[in-house]
Amino acid sequence: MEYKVKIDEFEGPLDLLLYLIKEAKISIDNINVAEITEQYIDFIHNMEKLNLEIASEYLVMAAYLTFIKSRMMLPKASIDNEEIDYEENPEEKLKMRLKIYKLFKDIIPYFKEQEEERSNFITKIPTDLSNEFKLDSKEIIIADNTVYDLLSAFNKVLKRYQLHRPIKAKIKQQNITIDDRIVELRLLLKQKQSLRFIDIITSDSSKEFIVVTFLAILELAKNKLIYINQSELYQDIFINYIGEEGVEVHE
Amino acid sequence: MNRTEMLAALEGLLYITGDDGLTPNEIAFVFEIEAEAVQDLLESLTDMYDNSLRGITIINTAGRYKLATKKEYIDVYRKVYTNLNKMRLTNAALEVLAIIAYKQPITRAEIEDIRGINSDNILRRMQSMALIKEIGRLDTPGRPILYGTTNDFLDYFNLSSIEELPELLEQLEIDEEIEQDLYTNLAKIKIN
Amino acid sequence: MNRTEMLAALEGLLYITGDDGLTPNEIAFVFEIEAEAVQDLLESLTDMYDNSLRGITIINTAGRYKLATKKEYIDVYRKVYTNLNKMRLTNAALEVLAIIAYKQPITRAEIEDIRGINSDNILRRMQSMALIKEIGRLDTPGRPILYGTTNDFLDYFNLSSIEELPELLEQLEIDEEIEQDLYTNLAKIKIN
Repeated sequence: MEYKVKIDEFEGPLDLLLYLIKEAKISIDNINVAEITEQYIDFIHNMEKLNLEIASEYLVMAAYLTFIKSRMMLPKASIDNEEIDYEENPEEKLKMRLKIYKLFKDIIPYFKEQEEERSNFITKIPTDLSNEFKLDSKEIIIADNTVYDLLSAFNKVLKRYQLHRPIKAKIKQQNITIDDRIVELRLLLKQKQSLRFIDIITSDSSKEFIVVTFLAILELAKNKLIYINQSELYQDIFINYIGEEGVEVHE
Repeated sequence: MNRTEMLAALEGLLYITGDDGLTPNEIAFVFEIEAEAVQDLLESLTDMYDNSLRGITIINTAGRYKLATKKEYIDVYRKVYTNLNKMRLTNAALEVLAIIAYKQPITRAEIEDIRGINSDNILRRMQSMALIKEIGRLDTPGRPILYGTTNDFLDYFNLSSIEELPELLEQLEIDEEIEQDLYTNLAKIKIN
Repeated sequence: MNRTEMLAALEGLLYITGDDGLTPNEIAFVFEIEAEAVQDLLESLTDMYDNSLRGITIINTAGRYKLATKKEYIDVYRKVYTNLNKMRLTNAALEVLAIIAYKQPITRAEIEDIRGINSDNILRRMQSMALIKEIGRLDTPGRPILYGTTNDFLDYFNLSSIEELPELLEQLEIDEEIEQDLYTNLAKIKIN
């Protein structure tokens, strides 16, 4: 069986199940769980072969489907067909979940249309009248603004900013520059000669700090001031000091 | 102020308030008129804009009336503002928003039960876009956050109010019995 | 595009550009027409607005054509402006507060750069309402004032600390970007 679709095209295991059901041209009520389980697990296996990352939810569903399938193979207790107990019957429960999920899935095109429609109407920013009319009152009678009004105002202003200007390079605040970090690391390496990679970042290091550290190490390696080694996969990475810039390594 | 003057003044007001717009109550307050007269003014103004020489129209999103350009000439405006309204939400985001819109107030766990997949990042993103907000907390252990939609949500989807959403179950051709089952079981259904 | 369509599109365009307006050159560029045709369009549009039912008109200031409200109804606009400002924070005020809340400490120049409009009056008003305050000065020529939010601001928005503000989309994106960087750099390190 050839898989043209990738797992990241699905919004989750239920979406994948709906896809398989649609492919099989059957309704949710008539699905054969044993059959669909095989197809589902097949699909997952193939994705694994392609080295695609699979969210744990997909594997949980695979286990759940297998559970239903195995349960169905057991001799059936007398089930009262008139009253399906969803809590007790996992197969019915799964069908119900699929139906509920499909309800929302089927309404998506409506939201897409509405989104498209609205994007065709453009409104202008309110005219600033603060120069025309003086305001004497400092009070606000009905204070019903929330933080979401602030967030909304901020988003609007940002959208306008992007609309009126060419995309500006994002200015990220860095508490430490790469050059600073290079100097720090060189000093440290000079003293210790060799460092474990995990020792130069701490658990409370900020993401920026970690990135800067990475870049500093890359820069040091590029300039042949250090060499990096690791004896085995998942073992500690060592950063080893070679020597000063411009100084040849002597035998 | 006679009706003609009110119409002209209303157009000026809508121009000034731009995307803020005005609620019918605010219009009633300004002109000291009844709600019916407000609707009459708005209709007359809309009729005036319904003319091929006019490039603006009136829309109602999130309960506020606002002037907006007619959609026919969007390409002209795109020429001036190159990145005008290009952004579109992903399917995953739309799924989460649809679930919240119909089932609000709703917790993250309930959303994830329906979708069958972790939705944390999308929720954070939708909250940052001010399309959803925290509207309270459930009185159960852990006091989980309850989410609901915002006015920006209504505006984004060109809705005057949440009641304008189509009936969810009408989309599916299913009989009433199943409908009943779906509703009663919506709460119960959880993956083990 | 025929003349009727151009008139309608021009009205829409003037509406969107609001106080910025358009130069005849810009109009010529958008519609790919000659200067004479631009003048003709503007005259026709001005004639259309010369009607007692209309509340807006076209003005020409410093070579830019822009829509403006007719003077006759200034009392109506004042009534709305002053009363709405008494009843709630307007979008303009919320914008200034939001920029300060998220970007503090920040100078007036930076606020105006983000908003693209002079924000002097609003800043003064927010300061007199004690929602913002001066929290220092920047060590650059002119030593511009740095603004920040106050405890009254927190009270007003029902926050116990400024950290409680909802996350910004740009913050989410920067976080993701850094994570991406982290992964790419990790991969590089492995190769070395």
